[in-house]
Amino acid sequence: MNTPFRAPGHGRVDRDTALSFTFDGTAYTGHPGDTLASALLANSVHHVADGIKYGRPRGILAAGAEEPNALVQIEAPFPEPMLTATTLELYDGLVARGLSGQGKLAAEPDTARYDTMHAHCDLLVVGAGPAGLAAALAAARTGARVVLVDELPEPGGSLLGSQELIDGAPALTWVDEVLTELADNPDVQVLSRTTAFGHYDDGLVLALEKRTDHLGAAAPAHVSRQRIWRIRSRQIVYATGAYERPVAFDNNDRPGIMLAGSARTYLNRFGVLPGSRAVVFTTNDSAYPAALELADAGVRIAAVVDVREEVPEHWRTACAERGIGIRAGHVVTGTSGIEHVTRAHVAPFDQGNLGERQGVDCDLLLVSGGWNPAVALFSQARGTLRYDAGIGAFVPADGPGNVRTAGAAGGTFTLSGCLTDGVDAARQALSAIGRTGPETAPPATAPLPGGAPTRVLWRVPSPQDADDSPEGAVQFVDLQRDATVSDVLRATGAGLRSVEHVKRYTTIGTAHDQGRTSGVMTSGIVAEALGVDVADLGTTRFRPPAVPVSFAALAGRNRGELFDPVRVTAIHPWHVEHGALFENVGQWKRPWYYPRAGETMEEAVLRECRAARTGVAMMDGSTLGKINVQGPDSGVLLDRLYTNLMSTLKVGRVRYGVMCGADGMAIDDGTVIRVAEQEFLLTTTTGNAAKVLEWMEEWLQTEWPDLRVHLTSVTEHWVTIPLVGPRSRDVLALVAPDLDVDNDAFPFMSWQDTSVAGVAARVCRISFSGELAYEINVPAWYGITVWEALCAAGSGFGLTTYGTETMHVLRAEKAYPIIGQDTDGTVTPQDLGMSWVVSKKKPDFVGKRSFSRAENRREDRKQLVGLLPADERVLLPEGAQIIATSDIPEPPVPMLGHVTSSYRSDALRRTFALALVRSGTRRIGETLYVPLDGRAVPVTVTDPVLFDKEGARRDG
Amino acid sequence: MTVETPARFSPLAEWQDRLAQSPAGFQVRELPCLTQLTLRVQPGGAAAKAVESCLGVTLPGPLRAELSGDVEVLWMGPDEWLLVAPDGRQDDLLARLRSAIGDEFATVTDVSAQRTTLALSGDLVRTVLAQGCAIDLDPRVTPAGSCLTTLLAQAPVTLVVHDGAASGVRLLVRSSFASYLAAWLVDACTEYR
Amino acid sequence: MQLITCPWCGDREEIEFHYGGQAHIAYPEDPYALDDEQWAQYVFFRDNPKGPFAERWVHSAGCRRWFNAVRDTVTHEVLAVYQAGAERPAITSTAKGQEASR
Amino acid sequence: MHRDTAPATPGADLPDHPEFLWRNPAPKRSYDVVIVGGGGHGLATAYYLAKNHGITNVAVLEKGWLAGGNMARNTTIIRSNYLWDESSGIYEHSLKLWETLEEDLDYPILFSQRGVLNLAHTLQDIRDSKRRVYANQLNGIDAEWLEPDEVAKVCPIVNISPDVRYPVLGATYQPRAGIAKHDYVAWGFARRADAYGIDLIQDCEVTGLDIVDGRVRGVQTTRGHIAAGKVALAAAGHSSVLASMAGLRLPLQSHPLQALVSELLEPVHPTVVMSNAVHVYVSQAHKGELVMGAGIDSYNGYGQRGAFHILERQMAAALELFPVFARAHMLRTWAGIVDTTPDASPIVGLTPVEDLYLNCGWGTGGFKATPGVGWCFAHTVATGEPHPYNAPFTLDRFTTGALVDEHGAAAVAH
Repeated sequence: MNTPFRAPGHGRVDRDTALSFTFDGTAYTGHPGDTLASALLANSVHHVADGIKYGRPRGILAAGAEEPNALVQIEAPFPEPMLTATTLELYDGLVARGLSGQGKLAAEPDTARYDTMHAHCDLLVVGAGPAGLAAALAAARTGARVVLVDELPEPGGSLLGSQELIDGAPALTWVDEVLTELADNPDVQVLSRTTAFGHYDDGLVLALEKRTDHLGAAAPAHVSRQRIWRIRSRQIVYATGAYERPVAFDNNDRPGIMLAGSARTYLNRFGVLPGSRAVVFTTNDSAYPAALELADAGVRIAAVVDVREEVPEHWRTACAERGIGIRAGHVVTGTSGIEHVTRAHVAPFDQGNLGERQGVDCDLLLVSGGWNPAVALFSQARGTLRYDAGIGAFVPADGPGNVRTAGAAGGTFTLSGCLTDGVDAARQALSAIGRTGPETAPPATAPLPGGAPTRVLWRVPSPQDADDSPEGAVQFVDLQRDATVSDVLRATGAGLRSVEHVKRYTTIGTAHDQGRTSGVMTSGIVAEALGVDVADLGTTRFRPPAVPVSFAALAGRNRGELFDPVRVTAIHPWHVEHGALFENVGQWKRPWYYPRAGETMEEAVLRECRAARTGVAMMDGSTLGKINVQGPDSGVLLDRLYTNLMSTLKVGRVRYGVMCGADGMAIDDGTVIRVAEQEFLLTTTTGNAAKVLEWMEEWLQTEWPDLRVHLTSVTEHWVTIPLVGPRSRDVLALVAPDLDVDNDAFPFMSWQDTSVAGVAARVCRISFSGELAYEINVPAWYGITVWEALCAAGSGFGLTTYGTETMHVLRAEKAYPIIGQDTDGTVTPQDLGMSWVVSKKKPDFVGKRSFSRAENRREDRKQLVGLLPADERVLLPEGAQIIATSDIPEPPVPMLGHVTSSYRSDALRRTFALALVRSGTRRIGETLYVPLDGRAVPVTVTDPVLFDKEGARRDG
Repeated sequence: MTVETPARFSPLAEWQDRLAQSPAGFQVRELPCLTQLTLRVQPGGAAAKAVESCLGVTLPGPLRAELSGDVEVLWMGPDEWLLVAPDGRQDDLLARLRSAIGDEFATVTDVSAQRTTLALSGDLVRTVLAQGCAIDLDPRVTPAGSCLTTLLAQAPVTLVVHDGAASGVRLLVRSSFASYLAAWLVDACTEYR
Repeated sequence: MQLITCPWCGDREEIEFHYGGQAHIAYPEDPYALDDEQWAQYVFFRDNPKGPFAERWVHSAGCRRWFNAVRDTVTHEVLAVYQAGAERPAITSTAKGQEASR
Repeated sequence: MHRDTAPATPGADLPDHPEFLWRNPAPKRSYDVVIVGGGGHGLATAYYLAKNHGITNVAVLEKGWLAGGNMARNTTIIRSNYLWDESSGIYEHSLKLWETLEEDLDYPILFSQRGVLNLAHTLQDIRDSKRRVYANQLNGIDAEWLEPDEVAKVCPIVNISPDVRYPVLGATYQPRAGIAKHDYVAWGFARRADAYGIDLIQDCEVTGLDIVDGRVRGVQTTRGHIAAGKVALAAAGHSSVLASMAGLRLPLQSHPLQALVSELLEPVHPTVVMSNAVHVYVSQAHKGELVMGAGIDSYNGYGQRGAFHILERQMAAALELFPVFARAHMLRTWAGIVDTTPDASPIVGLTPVEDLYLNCGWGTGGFKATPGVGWCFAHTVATGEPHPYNAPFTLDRFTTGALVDEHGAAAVAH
């Protein structure tokens, strides 16, 4: 395959292998090593997209991440929105199209893998150009642990796109030598196709490695497509290079207009000629090598237009040798051609005044307005920038002690300077962490001929008469946002003085390229318009990410079942096997109910409830938090944290307790058993286990460190099985032959150690249902065994397993509140009707003082009551609001409270609810109303305890 | 009623087969039902000395584990250690320790079923763990005998380095998180199959 | 992600810790000697400085110990860590950008 | 300039700003009212002081550039479906003002009533959500409960599969809720305030408050001393720092809150989706970028920077809800400083210092309140008495215990 725009003898692409791809519906071929952009240019495709606002044809301006025009949508092998053609490695089968603004997401799920890797090092070097390689090598030779990341498929950076010599040989020979040495060093890791995008606190740098993107459809499915590297480095050297910036002139957006350095890259890295007849417009020396190398490769250089009057002699000579005319003191004022540039308009430029214009035919207009150091990461690291008026760019000023720049990123633009800078930066970085080693000398480069300073030029004035521009003269600043010089001037005219405001007014710098080619230019134009110094105006702030990063890469492997840990109890496999449906409670999966074939949820729950109230039922209560409290002062601690007295609890007994926050609001509840004189075991609600332990530790460690108490979580050591119902005693007796289950021998709110199904167990007589009930605790690994033994023992009694829904119904019938369901952080124990749990004897406990605040003393606080709908079939929705009147007035309607829990009760043969109601206790007996679908449903306020008020059932 | 020895099921009993299929360079197996006791004692005091003499080891300092005896001692906090011993030793150890402690203020709690243990070995161990562990596992930084309570992905773990190349690592994980961790490890190995 | 230095476990990633707000807020010796406004100060009001701030942290995913840190709320730099109950060390200015000796 | 062709990408463009926005006056030596903080709240307060109360001898002092703080950093969600009467009162007042704000300001603020979904993922979420819906309806606020299939009708790309880690069990929906373009809103207020003769003074940091005999007399600034009859603080995350200049200690903590945008995408997301349980909220802005936020960073921070793990978590959550986002790209991230109170409700009103007024503690809810609080705060400053809508939000409530606890009620507070 031969194309006229491939330069023989140039480039690093593999011309022996052809890759087929499709762009905008047309099939082309390219080669391994190409980007989509280089392959398009090689096929003479220049119009790749249309401008977002004006729809004007756009081409390829750059060769890297700074590209503002050539945005593409990948259609196959898998759709991906908005990538720059200049960074998209070509692969066989790629189907892409040019984008003018909005990308498109795939409708089908992305099945690729993404992952994350942590790395640690003494020195992280970002960028494997000359400065970065020199830094990495120097550091590696001291024995330091080094990570070198680079965004390109192969190291070398700018050297890949130039024809420079190091140690008298092509620079890439030196690159190969360095890489060989680094590869042999086990403490060095070189990551190509890896772009550092975020600098976070304490030396954390995030980098995105594109591992299989370049393989297209051939990417192996089991290898992660992209990987986020979290690199924690003691020292960091940003050798991130510089971006060339254009100059604004009329119609500076035509396809065929390209940054000069990028053209050089296309020639040297890809062997691609971006045109056949070129005009080179520059403000500095860097465009000359581009002109000369392109000329040597066969491009006709129609003119070099240099805004400077003084052009260094050696450039004049070299151009003359190739017949290239230099127009010093001239500028390009505009272009012709719509689909492609056909002519550059050149005029003398003296003291800001344009002379007579002359057209120069060309199909390629190369522009260099100077170079902006790539300081985004340095700036993210809170490095400060200063404006260097000599080069017209912001350069690093002060950095934090662990961050440095090297090479062009620091404003050093010569090869020898970059190499020396890299070595120096590494030495300084290592010395900052007290590491020394053999000195590495930078390699030799050819002596530099004298250069001339850059002439800082942001824009060329628009000629008065723009008749030859049929569509009018437009000077673009941000090509991707289609924002123009006149937009900027309109912004300053509107009164805007801050670059941040101008950016927002014009949208400059907000697009995909983050304003790499437009940011500094905007500052320059605004400064000119306002007559202030660019240095005083500053530039906009750099924020992560430095390059766009896919959502999926950031999510990594935290997807699907790994999105959030699923916590399960030891009996979980049994529940799954027996058809339980599960409820998420925090990270736990809890059985919700166990439907039988053909059963609705309502039927299943009524059946489970009936079993618990009339026979025997059991559930898996293992998720309850369990905290072992040991030490001589355990009782003192618990007295301070629970609202009631715990220190008086007798060994062998159990007590219910409530904890409040300092604000007096109930935060958790559970049972406390006294295991021994100096040992308690308390339970917390499932969702609050970790929080309660941490909270108790906070008080213990920070407030009362003198208390001799140790707290240990034993939540998962124990499996907890509530065995509930009038026949529970019979079942327990079968599996616990050593236990005297008689009510007197084993009374309510006591516990005993015994053997259950052959397993050492602790059995508590507590009840969350009002029924006779036992809570059987065994070490978790016996959980299924004991559970199944209970199933077997209970089979003759119709033992039924039940889930959280039935638990809720049973407890609600008895008005046992669920913290977090019947409370919302604004409810005190008194509001719950549990004044009995608030000790009057204790001088203080956490929360007590808040009970005497004005709001707490109000008579009309919301209190927990029962609600019975007048129609006993009506199930009130939980969350429904309660009002006083049977007609619903116009909003705002005064609300008295809300339904916190609502169920259909098998025991009551009707529906019922719990509610928090203003002055609820006083309203018992009243009829209130619940507005539902525009209708006020009458309900009777009742005592919250609706079943077995006398507590007759708890002893069986 | 005669009772056979009741059956026990470790948290990863159902994962054995999947864990056994790990790639070359990464072996993982559960060490189920180890004896584990939480010891809380002020270091250097009389109770600590009594415990040390009872166990025949010195309680290790921060981030260290004492792995030489048949009771391994893992540092968990400034006054907290996890004693790890072979299956079935809890009653005996509890009794011995409590008797050694006597009336001093120190506590021992049986937490044997609170966590299960995974034994990892092979050349890929560090690489696989580096996908989810933010701590530098380079043997120069985290040598054998290191004991780190930290996060592995989203699971709280105690990571004990058993040999110098960090290729022999124990992970102690709360029982309820064990299946998450197993799923995470199996998934992390996908690339190396 | 910040590194927080646990006095016992050393530098760990921020996700291993829980934040406890301002340090050195003692539970009032006699809450009943305070009027409601003074009690509200204890319950709800905390300093919120821009700059060094003595804070409480707990190494939740590690050794479970509460400790104090002086951290700069602008730079996020941890300037000192010390055990609960210890005096706040004198921090006069932030050693901005220095690789701290931790 | 004329266009060569029609815009290449419909919708990817924004309306132009006016030719003139504001003067850049030097500060005068004295004003009737000095508003500290040139964000949305400060600018709206200035506007309503002039419009509703005829008070125009006013300066708005901004330490940086106008609306460059949280106003430039939020995710622009507007809704009023808060639980408690007090909150829904002021937010609904605000939403009503939003509905006519474009005409009122004569500025294309791109207010788009595309609806907001608050997803429920647990049974308790459902209870809390329905509680809020029922309360909203009785307060005259449009609110509905949607079952999962109805959620998918409103936003087809939400994954309502029951087989995910935290399935969508339903959602509350407020159709009148939506988004607006934040800069346009702020600039709209600023332009009208300026037109009333109010001085908007940038790069003017307040360094001290003059308080004589318990009364505020003026402010010290980096641009000199400015006398003031009244001083109104509207400084969001920096409120504690300013209040301390008056010797006031506030129940505020300033936290980083991060947000991010993607590249511009063809329309896929027609509404606003918020999920408290998996910590993410998402809308697609006018130009096509996905705008996303998450929970606040846990610690105090003034650095306008947050931690990376928050973003990672947010992305994982987003992909659980919206699998189609997998290959969208995070383009820019940023952080604001939100001032949070113990009950997640604001503090708006008088202070113990005479003629010093306070508006702070909006946490993550400040943007949506902009016109409403501007209206009420202007009333408070002008009359010396709180407006009925901000009367419940006193500093005193922390003493009495009469909190307006919005996070206890599990409302998504963004």
